[in-house]
Amino acid sequence: MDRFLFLTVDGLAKGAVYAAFALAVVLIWRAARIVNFAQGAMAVATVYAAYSVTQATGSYWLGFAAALASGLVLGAGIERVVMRFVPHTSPLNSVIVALGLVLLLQAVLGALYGNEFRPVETPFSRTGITVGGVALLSRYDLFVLGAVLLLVVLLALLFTRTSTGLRMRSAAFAPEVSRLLGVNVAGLLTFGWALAAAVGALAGMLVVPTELGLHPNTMDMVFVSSFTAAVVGGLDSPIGAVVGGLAVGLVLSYAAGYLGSDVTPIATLALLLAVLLIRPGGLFAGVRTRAV
Amino acid sequence: MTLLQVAGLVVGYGAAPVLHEVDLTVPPATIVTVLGANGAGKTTLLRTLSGLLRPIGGTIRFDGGSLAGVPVERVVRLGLAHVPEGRGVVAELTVEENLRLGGVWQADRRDARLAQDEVYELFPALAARRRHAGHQLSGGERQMLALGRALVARPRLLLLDEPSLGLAPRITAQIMALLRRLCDETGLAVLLVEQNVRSALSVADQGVVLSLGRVVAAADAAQLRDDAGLRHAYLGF
Amino acid sequence: ATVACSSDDQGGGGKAAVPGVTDTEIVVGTHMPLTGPASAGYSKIAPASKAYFDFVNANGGVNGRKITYKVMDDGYNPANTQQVVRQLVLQDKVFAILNGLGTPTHSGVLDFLKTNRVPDLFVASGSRSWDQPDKYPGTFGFNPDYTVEGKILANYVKSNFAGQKTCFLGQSDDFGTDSLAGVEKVLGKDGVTAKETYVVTNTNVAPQIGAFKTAGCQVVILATVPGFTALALGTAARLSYKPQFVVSNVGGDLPTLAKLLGEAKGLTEGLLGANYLPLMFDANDPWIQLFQKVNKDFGGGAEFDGNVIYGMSVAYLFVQVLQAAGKDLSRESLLAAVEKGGYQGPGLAPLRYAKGDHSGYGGERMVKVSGGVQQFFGPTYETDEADAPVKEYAGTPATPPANGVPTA
Amino acid sequence: MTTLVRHLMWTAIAAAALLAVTYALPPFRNYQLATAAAYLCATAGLTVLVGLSGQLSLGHGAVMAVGAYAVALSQNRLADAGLTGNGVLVLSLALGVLAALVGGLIVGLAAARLRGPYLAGVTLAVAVALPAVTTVWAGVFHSDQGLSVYLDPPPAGLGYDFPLERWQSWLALAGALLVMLLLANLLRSRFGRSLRAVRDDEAAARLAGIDVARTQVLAFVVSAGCAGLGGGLLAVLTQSVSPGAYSLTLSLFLLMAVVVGGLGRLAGAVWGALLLVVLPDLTHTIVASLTLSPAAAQRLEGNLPLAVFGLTLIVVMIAAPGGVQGVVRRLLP
Amino acid sequence: MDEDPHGLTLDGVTVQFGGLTALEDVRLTVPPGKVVGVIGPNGAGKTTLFNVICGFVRPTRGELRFGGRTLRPRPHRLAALGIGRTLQGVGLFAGLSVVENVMAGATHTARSGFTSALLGLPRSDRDERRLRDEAMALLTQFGIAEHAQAEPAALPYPVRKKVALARALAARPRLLLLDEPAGGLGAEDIAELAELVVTLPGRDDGGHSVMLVEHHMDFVMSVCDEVAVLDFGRLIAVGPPETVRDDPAVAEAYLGPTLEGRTA
Ligand SMILES: Nc1ncnc2c1ncn2[C@@H]1O[C@H](COP(=O)(O)OP(=O)(O)OP(=O)(O)O)[C@@H](O)[C@H]1O
Ligand SMILES: Nc1ncnc2c1ncn2[C@@H]1O[C@H](COP(=O)(O)OP(=O)(O)OP(=O)(O)O)[C@@H](O)[C@H]1O
Ligand SMILES: [Mg+2]
Ligand SMILES: [Mg+2]
Repeated sequence: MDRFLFLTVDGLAKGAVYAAFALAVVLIWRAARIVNFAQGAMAVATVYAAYSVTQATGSYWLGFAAALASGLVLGAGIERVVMRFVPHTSPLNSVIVALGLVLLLQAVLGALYGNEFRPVETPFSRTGITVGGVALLSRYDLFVLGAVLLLVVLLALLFTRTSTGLRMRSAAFAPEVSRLLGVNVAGLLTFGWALAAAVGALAGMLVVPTELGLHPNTMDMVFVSSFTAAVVGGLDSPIGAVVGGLAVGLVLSYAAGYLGSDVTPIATLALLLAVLLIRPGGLFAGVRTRAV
Repeated sequence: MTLLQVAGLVVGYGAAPVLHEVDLTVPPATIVTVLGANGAGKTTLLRTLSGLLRPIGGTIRFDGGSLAGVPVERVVRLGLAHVPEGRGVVAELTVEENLRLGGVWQADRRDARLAQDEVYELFPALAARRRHAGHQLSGGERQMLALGRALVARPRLLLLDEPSLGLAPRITAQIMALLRRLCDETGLAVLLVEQNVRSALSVADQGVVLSLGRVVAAADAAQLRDDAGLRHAYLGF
Repeated sequence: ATVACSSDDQGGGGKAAVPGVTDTEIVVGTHMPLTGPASAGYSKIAPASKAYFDFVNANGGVNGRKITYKVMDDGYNPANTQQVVRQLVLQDKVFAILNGLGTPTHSGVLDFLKTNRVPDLFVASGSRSWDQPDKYPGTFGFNPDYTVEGKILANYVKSNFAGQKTCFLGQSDDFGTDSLAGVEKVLGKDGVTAKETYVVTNTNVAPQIGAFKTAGCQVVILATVPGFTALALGTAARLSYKPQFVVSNVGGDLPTLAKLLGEAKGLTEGLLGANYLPLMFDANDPWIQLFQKVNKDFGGGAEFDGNVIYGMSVAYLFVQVLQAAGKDLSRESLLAAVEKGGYQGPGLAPLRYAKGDHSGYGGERMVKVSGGVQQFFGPTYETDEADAPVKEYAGTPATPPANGVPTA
Repeated sequence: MTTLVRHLMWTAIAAAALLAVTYALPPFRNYQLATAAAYLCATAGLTVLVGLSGQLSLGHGAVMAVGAYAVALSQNRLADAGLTGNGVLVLSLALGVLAALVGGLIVGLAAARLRGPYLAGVTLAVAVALPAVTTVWAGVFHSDQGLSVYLDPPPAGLGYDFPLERWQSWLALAGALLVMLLLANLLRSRFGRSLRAVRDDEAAARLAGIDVARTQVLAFVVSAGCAGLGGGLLAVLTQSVSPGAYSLTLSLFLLMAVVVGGLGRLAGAVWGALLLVVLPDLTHTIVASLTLSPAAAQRLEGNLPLAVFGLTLIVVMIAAPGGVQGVVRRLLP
Repeated sequence: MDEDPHGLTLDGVTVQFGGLTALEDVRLTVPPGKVVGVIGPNGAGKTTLFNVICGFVRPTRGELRFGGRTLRPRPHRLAALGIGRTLQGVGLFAGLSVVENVMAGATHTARSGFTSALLGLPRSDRDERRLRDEAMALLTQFGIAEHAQAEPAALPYPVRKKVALARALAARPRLLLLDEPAGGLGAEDIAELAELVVTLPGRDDGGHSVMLVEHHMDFVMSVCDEVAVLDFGRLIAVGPPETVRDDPAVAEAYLGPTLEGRTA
């Protein structure tokens, strides 16, 4: 029973960081209707920025701010300089460009910082608070959970309560009609990318300390898990991203704990299939579109 | 006095122009209907006016200022609303959200809300489906929504591309009557593109006939309606 | 080299041309992960070897020939390895492949290299696959194999932590399995209380470490790469669990771990491990002094750590072998030179090369971290991957030649 | 002239030309040609799936692996049983295709219910799960290290110094030509039309009497069969299989190849397969020709070719969204 | 209304979407060789009615019979059962040429299997040739043969509508469902379409009964043998066009006072 409790808590803690990154995936999907495969690499770039700032100033929080700021700049820059010019003849075009960006970003980071791990600090202790002999969540885990919670609330508010959220969604779904209605589609797209990259930066700051260390490829597997999480949740839903993230975290933890670590990728696949075969649009899918 | 003045407008998709030297004026509080066969260039005209297409030549002046180079999203702020062909409802958003979108650029939130309520009054079918997604609506319901959404913007000039498409005769008649009323009461001007010639002419003040991208006739609507010769020559009935 | 082939001759003298060898140059190639997830740390090895070769070249080369080292990035992807090794052999006509890195990557090219009779020296991995003289006569290992190491680590645990519950965490490939095999040879099947594995794609080892804690393990032997060593140490700390960790040399380089752990580098205090090459903390070690000088002059001043030492040690051995092969260099003479054995260089343990033995180092010495410094202690041990006992090795380490370049 | 005769004629012409090419090329280039041919099987299949049926697969590398492992297991088992020779090789390749077909069927059945990114998610998970399968059943697949593949030397009739690489490229080219022939036939038939119809408008396709789910599954199966053959051939070329060689990266590269080659046309798949082989080689050569200081070389080695590769992808997609084939068609009258 | 064994019969069909009743207890028969028009206000359930017949929507209650047998429609089986349909809007395959679009409509009549297609056997070739010939014949009949190789997107709207109709006819349906066939067409094109539709029941390739939804009253009046009126999902009138038009309930619900006043 202790073991179950332990695995559950640990799975939730790990799931929270997947959720954080899944939120960034959802955000860009809602803002631009693309799955941004470069999101992981972009997040890594911002964490490197934070690393440099923290190295120079000695302050974690300055680095944290730098990550968010560089996320905004990087996201906006990529939209302005690259994505804007990708022709919309097929949704695959942007997927391929994003993959190209992954290679480019990782190469640049590798050249700048070297292809080796760099340590990243955590602002709070990662030592679990022990209750009855079982190490439960650490302060850092609570920080992550809190940040994810705050983020999902803010995003939900943005999308449901503000007109910017409404404009972002309509711009993503129907760019031309939105422009006719006075929506600055190009501006919102830039904003969406900037915001998503900033959320990705935040997620990166939360995720990287739980990984092996900072490396140009650190987020590769995190992206896969988080994308899975976002898909499980239903790509359109911030709440779904969080639920999906926690579900993926739990499944990985249980599988590793009870079945062996080898099985974890298969368990993820099983989770994905189990959810999607019952709900092809994810757990929090919207209504199925009327076909005719 | 004119609200919209188009002179020598030339528009094309590739090299060959689709519209040739089109001249057109729309005074305030007037309904001008643009008629013409399929492919005459009616939609092209409206898309150019709202800035979706860039003209090759000619001028467009709205309310005294030139529209050249004004981005699409700013045109609506000048008071020109375009209901595009094929409904243009954002299928993934709810009816309510679609309507909110109509007034999203307005600073005056209260007035935008008021305008929404007016639309629900105009189209009770929409009021019953506030929370339904756009794609759940029937074809005609979408048409009503698109029109209603444009009205929320409280435009001074309304560009309508075949509003009667897919609408029941009764609704069509209602809409035409509504346009007339808005014109008379609020000074709204309408540029109405229609295939449904009869109902268009029944409310319009003036008619313009396009053929292969050229204006071949421009006259009072009553004249087009009543002059069998003109009708046969340009409208085929 | 038969007379019939003499039409292919490039140089005079009536002897057959040797691929990659001219009177002034020897071209050697390697495949390494320079990019991609596995590149961390490893990407420094080949540049270090290259720096040492440049140093040798600056000193006149080997028998008047300069060494050109072609490094190809395979991103640790076996398919890429296939491509780049073929390019090296078929297109660039290298003389030999040196220090190709990785078990899965290098396994794939063994047959190809054999068919083309390309010497395949000092593979950078502790797999036992490289020691198959009958099947792969041209392939030689370098690292002590994982089983040898497992035995040595377990031997230490057996004599110093008698009666304590010992557990094992290994990578889920032959690094882990071979190492575990070595450990179990010494401790017995029941001597290991809990065995867990990890996969490199899943960076959460809390379930495994949690299981050790629950099982009450007091000693944990790690067959892990540096990232996962750090992760294991960090995770245990998070769980307020403090076993004695004993780690493979693959994942036990202190500078690397300290960088990975950052603030938490204190966790390495007391960490036990084993190694067979000099440690950078021995500032007085003449090898370290030599390598640091080479690194400064020819390596662009790369950050000095175990990977640099490793790369240079391999290069040193290769130069030794070239010298031994003599002026009349051919692939056959090179292989014969390796098999002749008896090389002494920076390594502490014996290099086992002989006619029927293509394995590399046959032993290790225990190391311990204390006061933020990793240092050797106790005797050097040697053993084999079979059932030979772990025994002390009496040999003393060599000192480098005065000018840093070995002679025949 | 029937489709078959016409396509056979084209195949024969291509085969003759390629045969001449294999004699002209040095061994390494032959090996590259062979690799491109093996990739072509997979990219052609992927083009049918992504370009024509409109379903996205991020897991085609894994499908190739299924074919590759089946070929490896079969070759090795049969060789252990004393059965060798080219007939056996053909049998093994057929088994590889069969295994991939079954795999494609399973994924396809799930895929027929899924759209867009959801399908992408599942195929991505398949790609990631593959290495796990090889470790969980390590007894058969030998985890990360993989299996080596038994391959007979070139037939004695070709002469004793016949280069192995040329023989390998014959094998791979034969496979690729077969795939191209069959797919060309298929695309000209009503199946090709149904695929495109389903891609363009599902509701209208159903009303036209096309079983959408069945068509989508069929596309998966066909494309998996091709990928399986490609994987099998790759196993024969490299004489080894391991999960690392069929990683997610390969799956993504295959997708890049078909899009950059020109989506939806078999010719695009040819460009794609060539690009997969030539582009890394080219970027490496360009970078290798630069002389760098040791410090710069430290940093840039490996990274610079990667950057050039990434940049090429971005530029091509922005400048020529129709891919290479799109450009070719524009240039040719 | 008596039931003809060869027609289509809807028996008490009810459809609910959540709380919304889109169709309520609809009973209707489409006899063979007749053109039946369905009219009604927007959102009355006309498209839904078609969707039920096509199997896109499962009725909450009620059943369908076609050719004397109970019909449990699934969209892709429909063509084989002898029912064709055009979509509100156009719904052509953008990536197929015009002739391929029409050929796609007759997919189910192909006899050659997958293997012969894969091998490119003459069987498959023959099938293709037959489909192509039939498609070309239809295009010729509709006077749009010159556009056969064009991509639909480049064509004028009326031509696209004709292609859609040709595609539906290519399957040789016994019953043809047309959803707003005249929508978006100009007066001349509507007149042409009307001429075409009235000939459908008597066509030499077997003849079709037609069920159509349309808001263009002149068109409905001129082509339909019978008109059914839906309002709020309920059938409020069925009968010959003139009777229905003069029904005050219909005028109230559908035609509206102004228009009715003008056309009368
Ligand atoms: N995107 C486009 N690219 C190229 N040509 C176009 C495009 N859109 C329209 N055209 C052509 O421009 C001409 C005018 O089209 P337009 O849509 O303006 O006509 P319309 O009068 O609105 O017709 P309809 O009554 O069918 O809506 C037509 O010949 C059409 O083929
Ligand atoms: N999938 C659905 N989910 C929810 N409501 C739906 C759905 N499909 C249709 N409806 C509702 O059912 C009613 C009938 O729709 P239907 O499309 O059948 O109308 P229609 O008679 O074809 O109207 P129109 O003439 O405007 O096309 C409408 O109010 C519509 O909003
Ligand atoms: Mg139009
Ligand atoms: Mg309808």
